[in-house]
Amino acid sequence: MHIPDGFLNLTTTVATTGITLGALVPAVRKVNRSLSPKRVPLMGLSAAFVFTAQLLSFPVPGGTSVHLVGAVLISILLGPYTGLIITTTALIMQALLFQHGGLFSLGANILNMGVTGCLLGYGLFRILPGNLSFRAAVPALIMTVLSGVFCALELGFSGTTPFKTGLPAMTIAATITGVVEAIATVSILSLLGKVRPDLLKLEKV
Amino acid sequence: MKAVEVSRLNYTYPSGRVVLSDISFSLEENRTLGLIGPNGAGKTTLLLSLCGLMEFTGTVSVFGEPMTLKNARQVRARIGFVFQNPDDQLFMPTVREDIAFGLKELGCTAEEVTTRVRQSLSAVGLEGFEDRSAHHCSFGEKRKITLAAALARRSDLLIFDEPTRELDPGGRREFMGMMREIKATKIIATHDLDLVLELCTDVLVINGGQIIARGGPKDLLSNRDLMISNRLEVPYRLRDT
Amino acid sequence: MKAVEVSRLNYTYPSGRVVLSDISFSLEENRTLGLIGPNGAGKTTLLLSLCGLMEFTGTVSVFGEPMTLKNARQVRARIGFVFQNPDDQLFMPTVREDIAFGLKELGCTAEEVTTRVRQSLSAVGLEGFEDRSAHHCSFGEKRKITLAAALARRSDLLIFDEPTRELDPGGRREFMGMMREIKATKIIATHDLDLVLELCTDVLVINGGQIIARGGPKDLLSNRDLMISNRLEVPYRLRDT
Amino acid sequence: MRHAFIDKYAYRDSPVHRLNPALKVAFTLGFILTLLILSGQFHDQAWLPWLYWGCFGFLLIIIFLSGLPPLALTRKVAVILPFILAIILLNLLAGSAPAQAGHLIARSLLSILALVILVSTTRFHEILQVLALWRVPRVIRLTLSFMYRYFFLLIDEAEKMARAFRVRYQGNSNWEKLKLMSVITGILFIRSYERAERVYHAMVMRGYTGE
Repeated sequence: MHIPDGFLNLTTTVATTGITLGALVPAVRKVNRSLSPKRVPLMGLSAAFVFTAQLLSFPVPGGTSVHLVGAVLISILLGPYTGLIITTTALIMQALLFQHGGLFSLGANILNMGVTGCLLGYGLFRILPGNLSFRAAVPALIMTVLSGVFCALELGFSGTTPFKTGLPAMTIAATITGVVEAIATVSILSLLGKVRPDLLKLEKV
Repeated sequence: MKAVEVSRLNYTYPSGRVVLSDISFSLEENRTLGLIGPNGAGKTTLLLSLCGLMEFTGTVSVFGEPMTLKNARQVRARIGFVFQNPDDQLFMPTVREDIAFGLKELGCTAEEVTTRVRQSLSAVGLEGFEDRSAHHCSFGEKRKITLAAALARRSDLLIFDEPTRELDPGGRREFMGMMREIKATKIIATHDLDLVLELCTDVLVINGGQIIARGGPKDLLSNRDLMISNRLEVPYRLRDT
Repeated sequence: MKAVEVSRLNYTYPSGRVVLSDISFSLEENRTLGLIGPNGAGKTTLLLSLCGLMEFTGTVSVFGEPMTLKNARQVRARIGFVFQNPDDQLFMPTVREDIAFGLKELGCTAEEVTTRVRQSLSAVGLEGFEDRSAHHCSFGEKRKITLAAALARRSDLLIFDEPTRELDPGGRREFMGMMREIKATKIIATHDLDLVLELCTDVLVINGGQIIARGGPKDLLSNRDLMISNRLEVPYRLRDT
Repeated sequence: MRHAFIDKYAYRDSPVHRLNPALKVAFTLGFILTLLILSGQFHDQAWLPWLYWGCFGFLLIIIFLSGLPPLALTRKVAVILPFILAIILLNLLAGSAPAQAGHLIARSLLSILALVILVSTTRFHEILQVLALWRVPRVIRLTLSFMYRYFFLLIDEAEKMARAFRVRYQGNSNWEKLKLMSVITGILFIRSYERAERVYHAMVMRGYTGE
């Protein structure tokens, strides 16, 4: 979920923004250092892709629908630091064009969806054994659940929601989303493997 | 019975721009209607509305069945749609899956699906393409696969949106031959006025979301003023030089 | 001086598929060359190779300058390219930035950039479009903006890939008029054989990556066997009926 | 084209639209930050509600000056209502009456209204210029710029594929639909990649070297 402005208190805002900047600054450096000319339009189009994917409704078997985050997917395709920058820009665009999330809550939202999915998620992807599907599904599920937990903690510390109900409610909601995220991530990667296997071997930064 | 009956159809974009206003027409069974007009006239929106894919106001009936939110699915079961860009409708990993897509829901058994896939591929001259991936086919092949997919549904109404657009002249000629062979009611939106002249029995000129003229292809396409004022032109073979 | 000179040009996909094989031709300054042939013949690859965008073998010279890895940039500075899909080349947030992109590198001052943007927009009839965003423009407008962008570079060689593809007949006619006005050497890859007849001074038929025929438009396009065997057709106005 | 309405208000003209974009962005940031600090520090002060009403009145004046349609703005602000409802519900469930619910609602509604006014009176490329002025890294600005230019097209592409699938799929299985949405998303990535290659060619033709 995208936290809007006004839901977090000053302390939480400062703390989450600090952590996010701490991850974002080295990511920008790493990407800049290996930025080939060809990579610039690719990053832009991939960001447009992630943003569009976040706007599509994915049905939940049994009813209702959810939206993807795509952070784990794009990190597996293009690398964790590129993934983090793409997720960051997608979240900025969400806030500006659709008011999903706010300006001062960007730090928290990037932390919840980007830093978890791209950095932690990609790290998990790298160390997991097994085939591509398994290694993609597990981080996609866990990181989405984690983003719900982070969100509940941030709102809890801000005094906006009580831990007692907020934490379980958001964890359950995030688990449902996470299952869909995992299924979608695996299906997308397997489609790419069948149709354009070369796209699974792009340079990862 | 009328194949298509449209009455007072209106559609407005979420932005407030009026795309179709007060469209009424009908089409007899087994006729071929050419839909012509400039870019942005509303042709594609009209085609999509006929399938209940746009939230229009007014009434649309297909083979006597009024299109409502509730029965849109049943009505669509009788329609085959060949979209402008083959890539928009061929997204499965193999050609077989692309053509078989949705057939089970039409009530086909697994066996019948296989038969229909084979038959429709052979009807478009692509025998043995089942296991290929459409992503790796040439443009002309993709175009034919979309036709095969529509044929496999044995639809009574076939809708084509710019079917000959990116084809080379030879491929276009071939595809027009295949379209001519199909026994069904057809609606074709196109800028290809020669195609209209060769395949259509009826023509509708639309511009700015309104019907400007309706008539036989020769009458309308040879009307220089009508063509020019709607950003069209008289095909060479109708010009007296 | 020759505007373009190509000798023994070969290009093979990384997959091993041969796309262009042993292409040699030359084009005098201020001529207009039509490049025709079936889908997949290698037209687009040939155009990209002329600009050094493909890793070909053989030699390509543009205005006497051989295209090498080292001087590709200088050579490209004299070429304007109008791509098949306008959205691919209008990548900046506003029309002004799109047209101005790369002009500074050609040695234009900020003032001259502004003047060129204004002039080239007015040359295509789109005065005052500077601050629009391409996603607010119609297809026909985008097509004209890509032409304005090429004009602003004052290129000596203009390359068009399927320039009239998605235009309606009126927009096509208008765009052809604009293309005719431009004083430069032009190369046009297209399926639109009427356009070739009207605009081109020379024609190259390619198929399967090879040059099949070269000559004047009337001679080649009226040659029925040549046309049919290359998936093309004789335009109506050249047929004796 | 169909989705171009998303940012259409920014392309209107008014005194507010003509204001320096850097000023507008800075003001919006300052406005939201001030609310955040004041409503946290002084939530037990009696004058705070008056401050909220004052801010609201001020924003109303800006809306009036900018000529933006109030209904459309309300619709955009309403995006936040489900979140507020969820928060209240979670508090009620926990048995803790939302002590500061009033502050939360006022603060978040005013913040989102300020943001909506900013993006409805400032064009995206102006915001990018502000980001450049404030030395936001180039790679982020470039990515934003391409994203803004191309996501309208990508939504259209996704919508076209979704339509083609609805025409042919008469079934009702959410599982099938989920699989198909995934396939559509995968194809969307392939297309984005292929477009990136073509865009790169177009950039190179105009002298782009990566500098």
